[in-house]
Amino acid sequence: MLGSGGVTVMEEGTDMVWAALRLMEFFYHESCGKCSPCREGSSWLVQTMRRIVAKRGQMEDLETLVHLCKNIEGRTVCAFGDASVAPIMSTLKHWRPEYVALIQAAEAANLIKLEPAAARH
Amino acid sequence: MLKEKYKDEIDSILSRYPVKRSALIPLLYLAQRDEGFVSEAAMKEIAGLLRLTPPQVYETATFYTMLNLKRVGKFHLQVCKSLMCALAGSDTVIGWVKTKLGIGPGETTADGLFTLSAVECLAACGTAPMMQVNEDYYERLTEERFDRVLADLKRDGTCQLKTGPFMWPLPAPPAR
Amino acid sequence: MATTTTETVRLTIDGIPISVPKGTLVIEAARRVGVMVPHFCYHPKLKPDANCRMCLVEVEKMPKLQTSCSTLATEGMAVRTATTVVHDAHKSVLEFILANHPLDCPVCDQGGKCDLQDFSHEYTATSRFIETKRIFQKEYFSPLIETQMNRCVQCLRCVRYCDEVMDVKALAPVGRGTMTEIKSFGAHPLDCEFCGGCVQICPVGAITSRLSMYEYRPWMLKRADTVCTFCGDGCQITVQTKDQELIEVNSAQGAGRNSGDLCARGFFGFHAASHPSRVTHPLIRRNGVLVEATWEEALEFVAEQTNRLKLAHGPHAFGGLITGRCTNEELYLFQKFMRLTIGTNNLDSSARYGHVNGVQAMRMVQGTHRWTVTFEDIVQADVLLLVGTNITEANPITGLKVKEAVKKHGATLLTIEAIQAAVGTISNISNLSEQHFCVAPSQFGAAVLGLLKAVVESNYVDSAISQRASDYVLAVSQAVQQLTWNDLALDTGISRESFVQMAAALTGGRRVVALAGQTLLRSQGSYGICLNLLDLLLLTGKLTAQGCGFAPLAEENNDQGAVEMGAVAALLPGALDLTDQDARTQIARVWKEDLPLAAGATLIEMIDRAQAGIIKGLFVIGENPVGSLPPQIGAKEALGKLDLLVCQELFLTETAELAHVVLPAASAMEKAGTFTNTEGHVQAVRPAIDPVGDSRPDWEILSAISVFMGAPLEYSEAKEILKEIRAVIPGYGSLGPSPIPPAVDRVAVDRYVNEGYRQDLTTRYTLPARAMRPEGTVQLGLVQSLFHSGKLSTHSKGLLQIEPSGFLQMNPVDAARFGLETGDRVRLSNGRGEFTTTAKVFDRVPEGLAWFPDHFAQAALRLFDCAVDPDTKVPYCRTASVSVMKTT
Amino acid sequence: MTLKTWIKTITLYDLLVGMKTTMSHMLHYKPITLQYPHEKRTLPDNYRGMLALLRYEDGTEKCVGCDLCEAACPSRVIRVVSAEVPGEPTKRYSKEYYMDMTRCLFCGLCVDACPVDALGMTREFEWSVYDKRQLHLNKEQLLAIGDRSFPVREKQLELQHPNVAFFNVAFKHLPQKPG
Repeated sequence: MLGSGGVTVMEEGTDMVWAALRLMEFFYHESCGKCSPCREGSSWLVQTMRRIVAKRGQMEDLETLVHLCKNIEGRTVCAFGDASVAPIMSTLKHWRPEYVALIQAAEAANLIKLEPAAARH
Repeated sequence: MLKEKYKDEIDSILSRYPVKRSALIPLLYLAQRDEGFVSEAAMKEIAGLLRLTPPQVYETATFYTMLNLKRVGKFHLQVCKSLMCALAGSDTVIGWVKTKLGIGPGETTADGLFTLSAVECLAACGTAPMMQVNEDYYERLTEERFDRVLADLKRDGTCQLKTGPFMWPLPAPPAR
Repeated sequence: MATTTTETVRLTIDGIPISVPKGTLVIEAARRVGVMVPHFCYHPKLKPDANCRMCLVEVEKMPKLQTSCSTLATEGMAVRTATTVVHDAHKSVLEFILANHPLDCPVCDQGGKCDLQDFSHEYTATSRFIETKRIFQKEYFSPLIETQMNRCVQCLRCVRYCDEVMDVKALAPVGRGTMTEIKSFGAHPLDCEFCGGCVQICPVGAITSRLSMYEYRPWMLKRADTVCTFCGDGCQITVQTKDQELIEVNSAQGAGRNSGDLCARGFFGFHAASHPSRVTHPLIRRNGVLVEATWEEALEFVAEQTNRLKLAHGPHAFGGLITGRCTNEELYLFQKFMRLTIGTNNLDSSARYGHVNGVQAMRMVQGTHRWTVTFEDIVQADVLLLVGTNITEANPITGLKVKEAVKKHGATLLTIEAIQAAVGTISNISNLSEQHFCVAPSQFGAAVLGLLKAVVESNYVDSAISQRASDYVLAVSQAVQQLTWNDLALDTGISRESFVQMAAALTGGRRVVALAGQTLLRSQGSYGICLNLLDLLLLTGKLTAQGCGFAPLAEENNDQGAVEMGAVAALLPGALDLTDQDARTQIARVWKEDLPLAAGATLIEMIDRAQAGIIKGLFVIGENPVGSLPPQIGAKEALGKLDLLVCQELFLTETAELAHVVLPAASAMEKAGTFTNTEGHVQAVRPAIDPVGDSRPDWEILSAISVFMGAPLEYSEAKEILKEIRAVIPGYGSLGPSPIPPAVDRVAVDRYVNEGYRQDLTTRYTLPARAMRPEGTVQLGLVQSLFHSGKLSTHSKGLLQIEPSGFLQMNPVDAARFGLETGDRVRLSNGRGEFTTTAKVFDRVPEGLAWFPDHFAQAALRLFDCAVDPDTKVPYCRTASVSVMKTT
Repeated sequence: MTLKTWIKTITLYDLLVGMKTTMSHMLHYKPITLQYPHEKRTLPDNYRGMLALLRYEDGTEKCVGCDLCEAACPSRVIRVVSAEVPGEPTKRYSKEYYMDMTRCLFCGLCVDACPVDALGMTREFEWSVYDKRQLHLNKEQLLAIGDRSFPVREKQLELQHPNVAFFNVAFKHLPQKPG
């Protein structure tokens, strides 16, 4: 189950992290903002995913992503929260190497390591 | 004012709902159709019609992205950027708009004709990439078709290529 | 009393068994066993919304964690709040909530009393959020309520409070997702009732009061629980001070009669006491000007002059006026001072402006001087009849009780009011009413008569009363038969069907409360209308039934106390007749001296006697007859003729400016005592700050004068006076947290239905004169504004920010007729004078009427005439016919 | 009690162990007395001397008037009167700031408590006066001490990162969210 597109057939070479980000952005946009985990969680997930796709991710992000997904799941008012974490949860499960590759690329590019409260300008 | 201009339509909308407040979104659509966007004056008037307070109308109007709160161009190009369209190349469509009209998402051309928005799923995944111009769908966009749409819109204000929106199953073709 | 379900359920919370009434929420049950479940969006006053997800708990046999704020306790439920799973859930939700929070506690006014801060400490939440936080650009600044949406946790408590409790709906969550913010309308600053409820209910610092912004930290503040002085509702407020400086007012959930709800006056009006123009030193008139003096000089002067005048002209050459803003102790001491030390019954209080009408009517018919209902009865009522109350503006907290009855308990609201239903920024009670009669204040009497006629003609008369008092019922029936529906329709514009419908609704109710407000009590003939309303209740059998009653609303905070303390000419302490021999003996025993017997002069009579040179000396405590009565009465000239005018005042009012001696009095923020609210509930007033300058509480001043006069009334503190009051009125002021109202006195009712009704039935049952409204005129009415109370609140900087001056409020139709728009200058004139002000088009004003707030009406007063009630001697000066002209 | 501990006790062995450093100093150390007014000791960097209020690079005061130093101070040295900056809504600052240095015990808790590092401890210690009242310092004096002791100043907070900008910026100057 990958989001609300029902069944989607994708090409072999599709960038699954990018695809997950696109789905997540849909969920971020659709989150109504009533309950905190879904409201804040979806924005947080999207921002982190954008960073990873833009090759500015770090290894800790993967763990954070999983944590956030688990924290959203089952704690929201409606089932939207549960559904919204599915793209990231399943891509992380099945295509983790793609994430790792992106992050390794980021580390290779020797970008500045991010510190809390001192993110990019 | 809406009330004088669309008296009958407002009455028919109001008669459709047992609870007055339910008529809020149809009335906001009416206001948007009238001016191209929902103005503050319109929101206040709708509040008066439905015996709501203006903040209650404002809350609904800001929640739905289909309602524009600012003036948009004559043709509001809404390009779907969700995954299915993105897989089929919606980013390219946005690129075409950029090169052909010189506007990015959220911008309006200098002549006030076109406004581009990148929107989420418009429920036409099977015919991606697609865009919605005002209330019409243009699906299976290719550069050639896209050019034709723009040219037709500029010239005639409408385009033969429009395909929807349709509910599934497709309605029967009009009898000739 | 409230019908509570006795059905209970038993459940365990963290292993502790507890039984709670059915329908209790788990979070409430947990609170009862002392388990505090963290929450943001839950509030006992509001319906559960379960949007913050902070209060998740584990419930046995439920697969997922449940929000304890929306789960009802059920039989055999086992709740666990202290497990690792629950703790982790709380921590993770807190992490989400903190993600976009700016963490600017050091500059946030909520810092130190913030729920989010407390929970963050409790869970030592650390954030892994390294992205850029969302930032809302600030577009505007509201006058009194500051919103900082970056701090918002989107719990929507403010929005729900504004809708569910206040019924104003001025706030709304705008936008969607993480960009949701609480806003009023567009980029406009908040324009609402300014009840401050959102400020109080916000669990974080997103909505704060701008009045004391950044001036304090919670731990610096000293608190004093006292009572608000701005209307008769008697709301408990907690005044917070920092080094003798008034900083903030709030009210704790569940505290006092208001249960934590306040209005703009209570929340933002507290600065009146610390206004720089307070009189801080005694002033004595020397060579025509008031100059500063010491207390000794001033008191000696007063005592000497009083003794001299008393010797020369006798005690009846004196009069006394006191405001209903004084404490019970002061009112009591004042009347004791006048009756004992001076020896006259010439004394009156501001209850005379209207409240006396309601009280005298109650005494006449039901034999009590207090409501026979309480606020709880209003909440539980199933039919409420509001006559001339404008309750949301004049008595906002009683108004909240009415709103609660209608919105939460589905009561039927019937209103007779000079107001039109309209959606606006201030709540409008007629929006909620089932049936609303919009009639001019002069025709309230006709509307009530119409109701009576409908009751009689539709045979709604209670059978018990027709049996018990057939003469009375017959007399009333005959009286209403004299009236024709046609006349009634012409007077009020209301058809027979509507009257019958309202009468049916009224009769059909089981618990019926009729409220009479200032608009009624201060309009002509109101004593008779109050009696008619009581007749209405009596005839329908609603006067003596459980939970039913008549409730006149007091305008000033202690008008009811003034009546009960005997600070009106004809009444002794305990609101007993001056001529009541038992009462006189009882009081004389406590006072150890006899009371004067001669009937005293009331407010207007005193002014007339001063004019005639009969009264030579006047003691005025906080009252301002020159400023609040129309010049036609000649209060200024009359007071100018006095040999001695002593004013005890906070400010140099129009009356004080004429005084020979002005003694600085302490405001309610600076003294101890008790106030009696409109429902007769006695509550303690506690000092929040020391008296400003050299000012002293009024009772101290009176006591000192009596000492200087050689007839000491000595008390060391206000409590001693209360003790004496209790000796006179047994049990006074020890009513406990929920007052038990007096029951209707059957003997008095019998007396009324057998005898009492006869004396004025025919006058009461005639229609008031039809208001003639010549072309080009409107009926100008002085009204109470939500944002002010008397003249006192015009010294409060917070309230002046909301409403700095008076506007002529007019119906759009009338405005169009006169070619007026909001902001135009308009000249009002009639035979008595003219007055220029600014117009404001306001769709809740009925056609043909125009409103001007009483609080700024100094210059407008000359347009008004004054009629005096023959029975209760109440001066009526609230309406006048004026012609309107646009000027530049 | 064993023999060994008994011997240790009567020879005051433990005491000698304790005094070992002192004894060695007696033998090996040169005198360390400085001729004070003429020569001064170099003070360590974390020396807790006179307190000072600091400014940002562009000369604006760092203090946001949050009262936390006042709350943290164990001996009630500090009194802050905070208010809104006139003309800049929602920006908080200390209208008045007083330190009664006669009571200060230089514990540094106020410096730790400061959320914007507006307080600093200088290495000034020569503050003996004839009149105690001279040790009641106001904001100008404290800022002056900061100016002379900390010539290198930090950048404005909002220039460091928008996430911390809430502290000292009125809302009209809030930086736009990047990206």
